[in-house]
Amino acid sequence: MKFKTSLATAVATASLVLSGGAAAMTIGITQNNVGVDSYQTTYDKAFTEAARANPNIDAVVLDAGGDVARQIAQVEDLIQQGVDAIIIWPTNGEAVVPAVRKAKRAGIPVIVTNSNISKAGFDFISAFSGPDNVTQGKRSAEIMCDKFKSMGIASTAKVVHITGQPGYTTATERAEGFENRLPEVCPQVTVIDTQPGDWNREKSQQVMEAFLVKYDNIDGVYAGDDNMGVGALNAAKAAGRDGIIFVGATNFAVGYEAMAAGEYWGSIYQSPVDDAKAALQTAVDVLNGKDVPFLNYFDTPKITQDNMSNYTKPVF
Amino acid sequence: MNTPTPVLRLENIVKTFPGVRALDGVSLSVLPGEVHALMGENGAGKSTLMKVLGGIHQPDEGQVIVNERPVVMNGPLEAKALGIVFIHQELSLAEELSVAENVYLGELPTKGFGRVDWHELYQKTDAILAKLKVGFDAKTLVKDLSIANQQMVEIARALTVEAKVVIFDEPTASLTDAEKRVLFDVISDLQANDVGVVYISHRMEEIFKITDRISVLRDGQYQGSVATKDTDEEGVTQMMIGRKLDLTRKESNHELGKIALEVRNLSSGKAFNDVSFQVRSGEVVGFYGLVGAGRTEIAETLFGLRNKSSGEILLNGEVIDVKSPRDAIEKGISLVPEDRKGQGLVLGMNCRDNMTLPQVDDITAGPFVAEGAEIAIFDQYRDSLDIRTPGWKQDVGNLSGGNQQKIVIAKWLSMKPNVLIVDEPTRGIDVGSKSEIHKLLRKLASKGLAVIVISSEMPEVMHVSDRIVAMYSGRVTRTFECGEVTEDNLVQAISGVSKLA
Amino acid sequence: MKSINVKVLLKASPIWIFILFELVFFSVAGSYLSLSDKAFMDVDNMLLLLKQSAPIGIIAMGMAIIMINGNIDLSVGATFAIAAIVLLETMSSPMFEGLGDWVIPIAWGAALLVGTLLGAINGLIAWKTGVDAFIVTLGSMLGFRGLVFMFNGENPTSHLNWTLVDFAEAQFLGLHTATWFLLVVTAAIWYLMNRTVHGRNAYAIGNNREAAVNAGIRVGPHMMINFMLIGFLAALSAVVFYSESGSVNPNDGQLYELWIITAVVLGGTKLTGGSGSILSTLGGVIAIQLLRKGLGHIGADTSTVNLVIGSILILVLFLDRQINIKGREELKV
Amino acid sequence: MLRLSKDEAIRFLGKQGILAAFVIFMLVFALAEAKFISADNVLSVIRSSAIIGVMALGVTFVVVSGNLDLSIGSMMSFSTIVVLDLHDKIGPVLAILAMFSLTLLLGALIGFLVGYLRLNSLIVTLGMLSAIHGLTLTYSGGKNMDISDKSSWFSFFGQDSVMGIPVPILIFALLAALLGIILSKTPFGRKIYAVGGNGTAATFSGISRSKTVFFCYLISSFCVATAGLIQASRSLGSQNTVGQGLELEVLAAVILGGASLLGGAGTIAKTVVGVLMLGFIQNGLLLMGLQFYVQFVVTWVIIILAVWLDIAGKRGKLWSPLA
Repeated sequence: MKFKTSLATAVATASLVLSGGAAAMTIGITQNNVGVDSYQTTYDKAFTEAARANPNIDAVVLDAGGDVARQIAQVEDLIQQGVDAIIIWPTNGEAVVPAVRKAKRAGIPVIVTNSNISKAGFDFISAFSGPDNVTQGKRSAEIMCDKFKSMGIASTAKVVHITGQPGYTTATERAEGFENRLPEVCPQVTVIDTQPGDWNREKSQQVMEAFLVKYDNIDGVYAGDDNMGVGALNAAKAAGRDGIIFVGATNFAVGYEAMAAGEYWGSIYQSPVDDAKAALQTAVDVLNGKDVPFLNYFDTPKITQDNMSNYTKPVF
Repeated sequence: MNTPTPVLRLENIVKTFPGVRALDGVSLSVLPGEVHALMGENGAGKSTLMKVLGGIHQPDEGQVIVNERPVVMNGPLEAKALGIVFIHQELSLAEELSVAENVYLGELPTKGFGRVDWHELYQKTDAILAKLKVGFDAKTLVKDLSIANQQMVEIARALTVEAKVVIFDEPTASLTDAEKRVLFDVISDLQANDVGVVYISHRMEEIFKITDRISVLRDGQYQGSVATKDTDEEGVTQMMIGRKLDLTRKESNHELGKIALEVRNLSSGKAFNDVSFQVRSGEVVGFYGLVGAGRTEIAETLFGLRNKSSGEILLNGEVIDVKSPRDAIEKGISLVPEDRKGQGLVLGMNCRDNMTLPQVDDITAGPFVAEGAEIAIFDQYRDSLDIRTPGWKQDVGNLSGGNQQKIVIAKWLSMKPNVLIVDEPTRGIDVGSKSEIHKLLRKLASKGLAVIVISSEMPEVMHVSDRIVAMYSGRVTRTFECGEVTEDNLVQAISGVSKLA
Repeated sequence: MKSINVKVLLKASPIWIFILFELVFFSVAGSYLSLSDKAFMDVDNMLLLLKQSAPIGIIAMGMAIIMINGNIDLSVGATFAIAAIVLLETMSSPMFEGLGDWVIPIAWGAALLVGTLLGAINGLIAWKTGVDAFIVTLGSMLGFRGLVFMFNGENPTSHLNWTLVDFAEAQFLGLHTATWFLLVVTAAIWYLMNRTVHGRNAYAIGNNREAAVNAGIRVGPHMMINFMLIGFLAALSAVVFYSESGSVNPNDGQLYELWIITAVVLGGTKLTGGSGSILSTLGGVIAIQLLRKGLGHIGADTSTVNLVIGSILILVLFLDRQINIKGREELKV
Repeated sequence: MLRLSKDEAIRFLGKQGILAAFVIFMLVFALAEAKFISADNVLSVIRSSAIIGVMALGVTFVVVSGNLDLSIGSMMSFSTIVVLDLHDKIGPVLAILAMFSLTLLLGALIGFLVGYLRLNSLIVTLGMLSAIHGLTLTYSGGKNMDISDKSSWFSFFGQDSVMGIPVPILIFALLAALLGIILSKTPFGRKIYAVGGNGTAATFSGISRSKTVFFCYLISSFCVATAGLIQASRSLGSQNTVGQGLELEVLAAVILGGASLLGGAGTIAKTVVGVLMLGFIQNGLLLMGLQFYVQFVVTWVIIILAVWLDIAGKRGKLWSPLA
């Protein structure tokens, strides 16, 4: 059971502290909403494991459950507990800025992970660690455009766009990258509708069902992540509409399988394990006084049916 | 002798509700210092008339005249401001609040910015409580009071203003004799201060004891007023129901059968203790006592609604264990409960479904309820009990009290019980229906049913019972055979005066 | 009520015993399980606890009145979000551009006004149509949320004003701004419910509505005032919270009603109305925040927090019933 | 000529208002957007209403018995996750059986707490909403659950059609017919109305209130399990939060159908109308190009109007007489 293991983890770490003397650094993390999808859960596990593997680190792992108020409270708690560094996965890139300022004023460096905070907060953070979501959006546009060209429909194709949760920086950035890049590479492809799918497969399936009723011709679907992409794919399959090109981002296991099955065209390979490790490493580097780029991206390559054999199936 | 000016006059009041003409030209006058009884069967329009007087309803036609000035009252507070005070029949208290807050409910004294003036509130309330000679003070929470004391709080409300008219609606329903005396003292005090008192009650003995005049309503129409001293029970009854009522008891002319139910040394918690009695088939046994004497609790224990703490129950000579109403029903025990609307009926359900509720598991065709068989049962009892309803589809909530009670009785008769327990069979029911129900109970006994009747009305128990078990404070004080009971020794038995017989 | 000492409080409401239990439990468990060098019952941590209780706590005071009055309000979370949007939109509005920081009181006023208005809409519907408050507010929970989305689609509304943030983060006599708001609201509502005619009438209505009507208490206006109050308090909570955070997602405040009702019920207020205490409601709010904080302190994860809070709610209900049971011979209905 | 007095009009609206509103809605949408009444669209609306609908059937039982169930959304997430997880481990048949058993166990727990221990159903199911969510997260470790074999016959319940009718619709229709008969024609159904209408009177008639309420929750959890099955089969994979918030949508449909939250009133047929009405409104607004949140506001107005007309019809007056 999860409670037991986390207790055990805590006990183990605590006894580590007692036996091996105080660890070099205590790092607190407040995550967005663990348990709402596999990416965040895998991230949570990977982070805990990575921290445990490093004897110099004690990690306080918290989860805001998607609630801004709770996340702000957690940052306050971490400041009050006197941790050495705070990693934050913002629930709302704007609303956490004052809390981050508070940490900065208390002399605690803050590292933002996965999804960036708004520019107003850049003065108060040490670094951002995560994927370059604008580039991801661009790459998705390129994947889709290339496919349309090879199919010979680049002059007529109609695309619908299912975005992530509104107000969420990742969602905004990916959408921005996609919408800007597509006209550059395929000027004649039109995006006929955009609706949010809230990173939620079920919601995305409903959105796609509505699109299918509304539009008789849909050639391509771009979804902000594979979870939503597969939701849209399910809707198309249920309605018996074949031949639609699905492109997503953050390649999930379901997306990978759908690609293997030839139903889903492409995505962006992004590992939550890399994401978590990168965040922790960035925090450690900051604490050790190393020079860290302010926007510390890890690479997220294109993956399509053509090159998928080069990548292992995602674990989430 | 010159007639004093009435403090309150009603002239040709008409009030209609969708489909009903509830009051049809009612006129009434109340003189200062008189106690004026208002009588009528249920549904005759008494409550509507009182609501018009209390400002809760506005009349469609006619006038309310206070001290010879026509008034329009929009709400209870305006009525109260005119000196018309209403003491409700059903307890109308906020239990979580203090006595003082209840006495001044709706008009707490203030000291600016809507703040309650507690000092004044408690002082005034204590003064009123002193008049009523009660044993609690203004700060007591109402939920900590006995039912009777709560009724006294209700009465205390009448004394908060310079009342011109006080309306009492069945005020004695839950009072002990001692408390009744205090109430009657209060009424004569009011009388002495030239306050007009309107007194509504079904209890004839009280009416004839304290009132000066009696006005009668029937079907929303005013039947006239008479001086109390010029009439008698029979006369009033005739005015109320428009015919003569046969109140004489016919001696039971049938043989009693074997002992159907026997109770030996039965106790249940603090409710009752060491109770023993027998009921034969063909016999009606009356249980008489004050509210809280433990009569209803015995019935509930027999019906499996309460656990016994000791003693045994024998049915047809065999010891039985009744754990739930289901058990009781299967063993042939039926209970017509005290509270018709709360315990007897599902008001939003139709007549047929209510009637067949306890046996709905048994009248089935395959997995379904056999509706044809249900309607047959309904028809049978509608005819035999003369239930007046447009049809089985009618929600019981729309029937009159008497007809509702008959549905409850029919519900239990249709179970073909061996023992029928009837708790307060005629509470809140008009005189006409009352005597019908009494006849019915006698008839059932004559057909061999063992009947237990629990009642707080002495004439009722004396009228229907073959034997009477008197109870006081959870114990049986005496069992009377038919011939030996008199009003005097019965009153003694239930007030704890006479020792165990 | 003149001498409020700890003993009286404990006797009056078991919620404070529960809080004490939580404190002891988390302190002991924390000393084994927590990574923090600081004790759980550190003064600063307790001050933070109060501050973090404020968003839910301020609304819970309104919910206590509503529930004592015999109603329920499921729409407060949505009202909270609308008020936040009004606050932030007003501050970004070009209309008030020249005012500098003087826009702050205008924005606050606008948000509070809108909150009160939304409450009034609920109250008016419940009063005039006679539809049960549960259904009225279930409907407006959806409807108000729809209005939230209409402002800015599904995008967040943001406006960061550092003057306001500094004010919200300030500490006066050691207590945070939000804490002051919570305490003042608690005191004011306590006074309202225990010392004024409106409060006493609200109790009477919740206790026995029929009796209140018969006594000439105008049930409708009282109900309406209470709904306006909870609307106002939901807006006040939003004003206090978003002054500090400066950005609202359209989904913010969702499920708040559930937490708030939980807090009020933990505080001993009966769902049937007529009884309940404002101080115990504060206790209920603190108990929940303490539970969350404590579970985080000892390293429990989201799933555990959910399980524990759900179970405790049911357990409290069960214990309350067991305590009030009279004996085996009670009537079985 | 048809002439109605004001009173009669109110009474008529009270009785048939929902149906009338439904008809008017359909007409308006049909005139505005021809696609709206196409067979494809109608089938698609009913199909996507099936999950809400199936749960609404169960909740109708609970509401008629005088209680509430706010835990169904959370419980449906649980069912969906469990059956998806077990599908790959023990095969579809056993997985479905195990999932139904576990969900019924949760229903039994709630039924025990509300029925036998007589705890307030609002608070109990509110607590269960949170607790079951925790349970689901613990079970899954927070991960999405997916069936690896996408060609499993398990997809039958959510994706296939029989004689041109999608299976979810068939399940919804069959369950509605079955539960409709149980509620209106059997002794058990009669007892539910009695218990919800006046629990004390039901007890005094020898009906076990505890048992009746217990079985209502059991039926509700059975419906939730069925909805979870359709959901899981439809997408062959799911997040832990798939049912979140559905409890309110379901409750809205049931109330719209005219069931009284006080208990004792409501029918399966009316609930079905309520469900379809919500589904068609949602669809109609989308077809007209309105955002999904407009539907929130419309639902708000419709719920209030529906319940208002219902009680106005009963009291014979449009406005509440409350001072």
